[in-house]
Amino acid sequence: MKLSQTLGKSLWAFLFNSGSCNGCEIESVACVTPRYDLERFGIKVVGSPRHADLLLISGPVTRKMAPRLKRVYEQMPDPKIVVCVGTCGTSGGAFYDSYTLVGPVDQVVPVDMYVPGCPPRPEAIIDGVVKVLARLEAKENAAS
Amino acid sequence: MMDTFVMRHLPALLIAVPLLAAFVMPLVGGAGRVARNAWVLLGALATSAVGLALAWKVLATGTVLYVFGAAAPHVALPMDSGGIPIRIIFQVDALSALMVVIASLSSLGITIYSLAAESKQSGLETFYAMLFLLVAGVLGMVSTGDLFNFFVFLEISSLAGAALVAYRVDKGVAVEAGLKYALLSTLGALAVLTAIGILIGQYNALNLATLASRMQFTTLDKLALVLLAVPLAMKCGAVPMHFWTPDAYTTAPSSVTAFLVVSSQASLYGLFRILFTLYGPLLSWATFGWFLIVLGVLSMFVGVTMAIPQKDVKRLMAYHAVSQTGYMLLGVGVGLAVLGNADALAKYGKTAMAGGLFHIINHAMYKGLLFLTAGAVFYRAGTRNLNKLGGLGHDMPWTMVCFMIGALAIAGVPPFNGFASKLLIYESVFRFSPFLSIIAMIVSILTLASFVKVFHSMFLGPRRAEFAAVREVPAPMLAGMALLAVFVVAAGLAPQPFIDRLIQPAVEALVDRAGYVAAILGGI
Amino acid sequence: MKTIEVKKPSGYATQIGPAHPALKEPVMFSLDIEGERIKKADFVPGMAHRGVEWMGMRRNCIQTMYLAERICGICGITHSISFSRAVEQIAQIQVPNRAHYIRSIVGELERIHSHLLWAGVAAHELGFDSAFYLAWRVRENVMDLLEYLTGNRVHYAMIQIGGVRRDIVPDQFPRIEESMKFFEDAYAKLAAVFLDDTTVQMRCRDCGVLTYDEARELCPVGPTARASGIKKDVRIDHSYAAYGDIEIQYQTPDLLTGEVRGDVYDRIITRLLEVKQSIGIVRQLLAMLPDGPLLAIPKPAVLLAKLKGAAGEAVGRHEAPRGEVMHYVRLEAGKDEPAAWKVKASSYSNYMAWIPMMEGEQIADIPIIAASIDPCISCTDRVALVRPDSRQILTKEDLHRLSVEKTRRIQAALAK
Amino acid sequence: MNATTLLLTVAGTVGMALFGLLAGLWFTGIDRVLAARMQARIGPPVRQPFIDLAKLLVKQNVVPANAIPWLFNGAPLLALASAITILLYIPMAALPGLPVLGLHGDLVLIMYLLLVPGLAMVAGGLASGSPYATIGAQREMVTMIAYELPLASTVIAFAWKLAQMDIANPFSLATLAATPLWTLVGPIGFMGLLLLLGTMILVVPGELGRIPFDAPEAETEIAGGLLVEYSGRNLALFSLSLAVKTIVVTSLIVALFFPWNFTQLVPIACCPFLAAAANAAFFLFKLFVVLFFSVTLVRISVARFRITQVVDVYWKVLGALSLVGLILVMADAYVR
Amino acid sequence: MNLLAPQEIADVLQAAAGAGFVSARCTEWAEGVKGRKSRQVWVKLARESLLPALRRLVEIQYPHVSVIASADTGAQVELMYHFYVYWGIPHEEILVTFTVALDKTDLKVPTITGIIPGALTSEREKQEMVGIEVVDIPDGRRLFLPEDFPVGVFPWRKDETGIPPDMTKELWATGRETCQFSDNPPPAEPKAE
Amino acid sequence: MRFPMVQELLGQLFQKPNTNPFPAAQLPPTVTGLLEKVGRGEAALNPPVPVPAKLRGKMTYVRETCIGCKLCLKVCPAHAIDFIEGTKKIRIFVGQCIQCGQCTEICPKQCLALSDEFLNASHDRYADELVVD
Ligand code: SF4
Ligand code: SF4
Ligand code: SF4
Ligand code: SF4
Ligand code: SF4
Ligand code: SF4
Ligand code: SF4
Ligand code: SF4
Repeated sequence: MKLSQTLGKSLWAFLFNSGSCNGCEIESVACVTPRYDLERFGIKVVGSPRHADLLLISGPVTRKMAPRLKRVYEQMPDPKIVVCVGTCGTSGGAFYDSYTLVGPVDQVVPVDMYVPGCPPRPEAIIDGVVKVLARLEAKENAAS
Repeated sequence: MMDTFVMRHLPALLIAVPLLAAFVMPLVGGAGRVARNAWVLLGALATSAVGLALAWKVLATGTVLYVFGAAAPHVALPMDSGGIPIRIIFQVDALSALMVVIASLSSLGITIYSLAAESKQSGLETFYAMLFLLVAGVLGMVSTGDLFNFFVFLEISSLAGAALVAYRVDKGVAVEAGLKYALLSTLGALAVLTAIGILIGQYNALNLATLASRMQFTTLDKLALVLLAVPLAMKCGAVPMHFWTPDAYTTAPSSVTAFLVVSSQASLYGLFRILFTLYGPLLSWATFGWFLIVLGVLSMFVGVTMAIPQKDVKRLMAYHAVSQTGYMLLGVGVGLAVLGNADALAKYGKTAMAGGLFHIINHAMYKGLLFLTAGAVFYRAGTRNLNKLGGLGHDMPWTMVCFMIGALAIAGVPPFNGFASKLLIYESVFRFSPFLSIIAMIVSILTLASFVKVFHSMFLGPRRAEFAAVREVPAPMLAGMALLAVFVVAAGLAPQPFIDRLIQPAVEALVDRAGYVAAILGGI
Repeated sequence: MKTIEVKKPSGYATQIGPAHPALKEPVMFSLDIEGERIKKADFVPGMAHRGVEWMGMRRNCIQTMYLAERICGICGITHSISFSRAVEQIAQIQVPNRAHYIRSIVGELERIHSHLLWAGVAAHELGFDSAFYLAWRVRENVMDLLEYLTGNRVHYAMIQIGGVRRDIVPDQFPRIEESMKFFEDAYAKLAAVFLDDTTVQMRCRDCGVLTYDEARELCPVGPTARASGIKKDVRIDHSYAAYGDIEIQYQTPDLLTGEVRGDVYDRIITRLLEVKQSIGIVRQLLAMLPDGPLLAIPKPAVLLAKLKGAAGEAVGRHEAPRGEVMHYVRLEAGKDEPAAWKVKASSYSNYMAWIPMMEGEQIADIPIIAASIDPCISCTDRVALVRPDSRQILTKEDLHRLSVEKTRRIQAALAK
Repeated sequence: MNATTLLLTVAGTVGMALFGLLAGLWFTGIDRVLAARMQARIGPPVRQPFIDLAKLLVKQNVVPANAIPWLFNGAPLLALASAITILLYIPMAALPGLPVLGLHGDLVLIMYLLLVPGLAMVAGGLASGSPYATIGAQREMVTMIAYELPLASTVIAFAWKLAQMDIANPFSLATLAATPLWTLVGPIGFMGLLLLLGTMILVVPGELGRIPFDAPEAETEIAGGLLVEYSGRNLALFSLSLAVKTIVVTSLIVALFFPWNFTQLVPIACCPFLAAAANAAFFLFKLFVVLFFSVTLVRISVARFRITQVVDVYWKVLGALSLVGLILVMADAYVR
Repeated sequence: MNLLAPQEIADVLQAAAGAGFVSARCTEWAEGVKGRKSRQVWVKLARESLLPALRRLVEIQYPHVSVIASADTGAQVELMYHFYVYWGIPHEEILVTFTVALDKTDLKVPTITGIIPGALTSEREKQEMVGIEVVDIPDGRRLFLPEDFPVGVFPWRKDETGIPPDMTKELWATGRETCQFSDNPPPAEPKAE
Repeated sequence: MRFPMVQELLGQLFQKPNTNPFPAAQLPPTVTGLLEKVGRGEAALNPPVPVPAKLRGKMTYVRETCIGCKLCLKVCPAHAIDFIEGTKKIRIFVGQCIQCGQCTEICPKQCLALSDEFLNASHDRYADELVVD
């Protein structure tokens, strides 16, 4: 079966705060609340990286969190998708230079989709996830 | 024919073979390790073969009588006796047969196990001599039809047991535990001896059947009953007289501990014999039934609650042994309580007793197995402290499997034998009182929890640096454990044949007091 | 500097943190556990340490203000109010009164959203997801309102040094009043769910107690302090912005129950009461909103020039939803960037209160106690690594290899 | 056992396994949709559990370094196999050939078999070597102990009543299914049965590890607890076993308390095929009702208990209630 | 409670500080329509007077300790202890700041946690951020900085012990330089009219 | 014992969900399929929750009027604006901009503004649509 039909329709998400201001973290959480309800797409938030397919990362990656972010990424079983939520994870944003940041996120783990915005609205995050799925499908179609 | 000769003299051989094995032991010991091991193995095999053959004979043909030194050993009342059985008589009925089977099977497994487990120790000749003596004592206790002989065999098993408890003399604790065990046994034996004195004084007989037939239930008899029942209850480890078990079970080498369990059960057998056969209808069924039930419930609960916090595996298992004894007391106790009510007896009393008796054999097997696995862990890891153990499952998978089988069995999880006997108990005693079943179920689940904890602390978790050198135990130890494990699984998957062939006859034998008496006295 | 002594908790120690599925601030706890009980608790913050003050001391005041806004993503206005108030005092910039009122109105809306957010998180920590959803459903309304007023749901960018950047015009009043009405109705529902529910009471009553004396000595702030009976509230004690013009009361749990126990339940009460209080404040301020300009110095370029000339030190404070936030700023003449900047966020003062709250409680209570001061905990160190030395075990399994390949494919595909 | 019955048994087993898996997943889907609706959300499609399963099967199956691989991998299999085994014993609608092992359906046996999937999870969790899983495993054991008392009391109360009526095989599920207890008791016993029903409704979430008794898995405390290290196929097997166990436990409640068949209530005189279909549909409906009230509604309307509170609730509250239920049932027999 | 005016507070603190008293000033700031004032007392002290002055302050009211701020002024590190008294009394709260200047050659200051335990967080932070030593601090571990952070680097110092340039990471630059943009087309030619 | 939630939940069972079904109520069989359909006008996506008029979204820039004064660079708190020496114009990186709008206020020629476009996710943070110049 195609990945887009299995993985894509049952993405279990792990939220990771790599030192964000929480704005993005909270907007990500808002995505599961009734107004946005990610579960209607089969997406649910899980408590263990081992169960996760989708890693939602926010924040510019502090020194202390970088190894942990790496570890969480490694603990996730393949195949997995990474979405970077927020400007500061994408490029640093307001925290564009510092002695204690090692970001942006793609300097630590590979990123499949960036959702800029400080913070992005929950719908922009949903849009990001759907765009990942669309890309996945497009590539599968191209391959077959 | 040889066959028939052997078959005829099985009861004598039952004692003679282990005794011979024991007494020749020091001689063979000088001939080297291989010879010694061969002799031990031979002795164990022969003893078990005799035991099983005898049991088979009993179950096939009925109670076997054997009068030592008589021309016709199966005739209890020789012409010259004047109607009193005067010689040493073995009376092996179905109940005794059950106990013989238990002792045979576990002694075999344990001996094989000990060949490897004890190989590093010194003074092995004495060890094995004592072990065979212990076996002989237990076999004697359950086969004799004579109260004084019972005392003698009890003494033999106690002293051999005490010696074995103290076997690892390098440890002060061991000696202390051995002394404690010996002292308590001796006190118990003294009480038993006093009781025998009382009885002989009154009835001028020592034969159980004879005594039973003459019993008047005088005040002195009542005193004798107490003097018999209390030490036996103590030796089987029932609460509140269980205090010796943890020490003795913990300090003895594991193979010995496994057999001490059987020896305790021989005392339990004695207790049942005294209550059912010797005193029988003279007692108030309900009162003594409740006596056993209360002992049982207490043992179950106290045993398990004392077990849970223990840090030493064997000590923990010892408390569980106390707890499991409770099930046997409960089952048989309910049977005893309704002995006078034929309807209730038929409806559930016998089932309860069957459960209790079945639990005896099951317990001997899984608890023996558990003690052996604990020994195996100690053999490799050098500690029994649960806080220090961990991660052994990576390197001792078979020991772990054996432990799991034993643990699931003791916790009464299907499809292992512990469940089979507990099921009989649950589904019968509730009609006597529903709360008994509920308590029994709760104790089971507590046992389960306790063993899950042990399982986790011994075998699971990351490999530990200090146990880097740990490997699986040698083959003989595994073989010994496997023997018991096979029984545990078999009796769990297909309990019915065991119940029909082994347990039911034993139950019938236990309630059939008249039959026991008649076998000797010919229906007087 | 003193050498770093690492005080490792003895015994069965475990770590919880710092990446949490549910929410919020990455912080790590080291705990001494006995069975399910916590013997000793300690915490390691700094997972989110981004060096904000250091960055701020290299940027001009306007930039720093937006940076301050991003110290925290829950109260987008708190840090910018505090920072600009400090700067205004140094440069002697008189903020127009209309701007003061608008600052306070947004501050109170933020409090409503933050407390609702907290209520949801607390419910989630308790495994009570329906209450979490309910609270956040209500919260969406205030988020909409904030977005309507400011243009963003979180970082409002409302504050400018010397005033505010956007007006609240009478056209917008009905929409605000509509929301206030909605919150009033929702308040009854939320109060029932959070205060009457038996299971919530079982979990929160007498759990995570912080006594009055402990609270006085450890100097926590905001609802954490007030739930222990400490009457500290910058809005009342200190009179700034529009708060000096209205009469408000310290919200302590005894207003509802007649007693102060200082437990988690009291912290729920306190926050719920404050939601109600904020609704009232917004209405009052809206009614009293004075006319006038929004900014003392409308042109940002002029403002930058003026600040370059200012010198001195001052403290700016604000009562954030979690309690007092304080910024200490020192400016030197001729420099764009602050010479010294110290941010004291509310959680900073509340951390220490965790220790007395947690000790003696159960593992199960960690999340709710941690959440009760209203930051959160997290955990990553929970899962072991794939056996590094035994690749063959994994590669033996075709599934694994296949799935790795799949990941590669996806990654290659997504990387274009 | 001759060849035909053997064949039938095998076919029945396969059939029941399929039924258990499909119905279990389907009911899980319904549960999720209903929960979402009650929380004012749209929620996932009903078939979401099937997709989740397919997803898990394509995922990597990670074996952590500290785990004992065979135990870690074996536990999920054992959990599923044991859950299916129980299913074979449980009477469902009055369909020919059901239950597959009907003659051996013994209440106590089932009660203990029900431990096995949980034990497998405990073993797997412990075998994974993670501290969170260890806490979870300990909590799971405690939970098992906790609901044992109400469960045991209920089982014994039923058997006691049947035995008291001199009905043979009081522990047999076939007997129970044929003898609705409600009709055998007077008003006092009826009260007792109601109490027992109430306790059993709350034992179900404990058996299934659902809120408020989900301390062993508590996502926000110990991050999934027992299952924290599981992924891929193994996690799929566990979720399947949970799905089957859902059917098992709810069917058990149905068999104990609502054994009536549709044809018993509404005598329809038509072809047996239709009657069987009606019975089957009615059975599914009964399952759904039990599931809704004991799982869906309970799990979303309360907060999670601490593990000590789980014990308190099961022992002190529900245990006491069930004992009172038992005593009422007994008293009923003597009053009459 | 008999409330002291800011100047009175400055006076009693001066008396308590004795020889260690350096200077004191009072400021006010008004906001809102009613123009209610918030009041501050700024007291400069020598290190030795910190504890005596604080003890005297506790007698006025057990203060709320907000934070200890710091500034690197070149030769000295200044610590600003921000306390509040008269909290709990509407509009009466007064900020009392103790400023203690430490020479960089001797960056030692006594702990105040013996008097106000809640100051611990702030003292720990000052140790790692500006490199002072808090004498007798009950828990001297790092707070915010990672374990592997170099010893002897103090982020808030502006001298050679501050953050060295090579420790600074420019997040914004990641990939920006190497990325190919279709550059801005040149400004359109002004159309000749 | 009180469980106020039960009533709330049962009541909600018979009411419309609170969810805004953006972009579709549930995932279609294939996302690309749906998008194609939308492209052909056969299907429509559900809109997001309406945004207010003055939402601070993606930057817009009127290059022609810009005089290259660099004031916007001076205030930008996110280092989101590059100055291109060759053309004396600027380039804004949407993946870096935090939508504060400060640049729009300081720009003397009002050539900067914030649009209400906010669905900006991309797999490449320097994708064409994320660079405004
Ligand atoms: S992008 Fe903005 S809102 Fe999101 S975490 Fe970073 S600073 Fe906070
Ligand atoms: S506020 Fe504190 S924690 Fe945050 S960046 Fe600044 S120093 Fe670090
Ligand atoms: S305390 Fe919470 S809200 Fe505040 S910055 Fe930290 S994470 Fe954000
Ligand atoms: S409450 Fe505190 S931590 Fe949260 S945003 Fe406001 S100031 Fe920051
Ligand atoms: S302590 Fe406060 S300011 Fe610092 S990161 Fe946490 S919430 Fe933000
Ligand atoms: S312990 Fe709490 S913070 Fe940590 S992972 Fe679990 S729920 Fe999250
Ligand atoms: S909106 Fe703010 S962050 Fe974005 S370019 Fe303008 S000034 Fe920079
Ligand atoms: S401020 Fe305006 S005119 Fe000046 S460079 Fe920026 S965009 Fe161009």
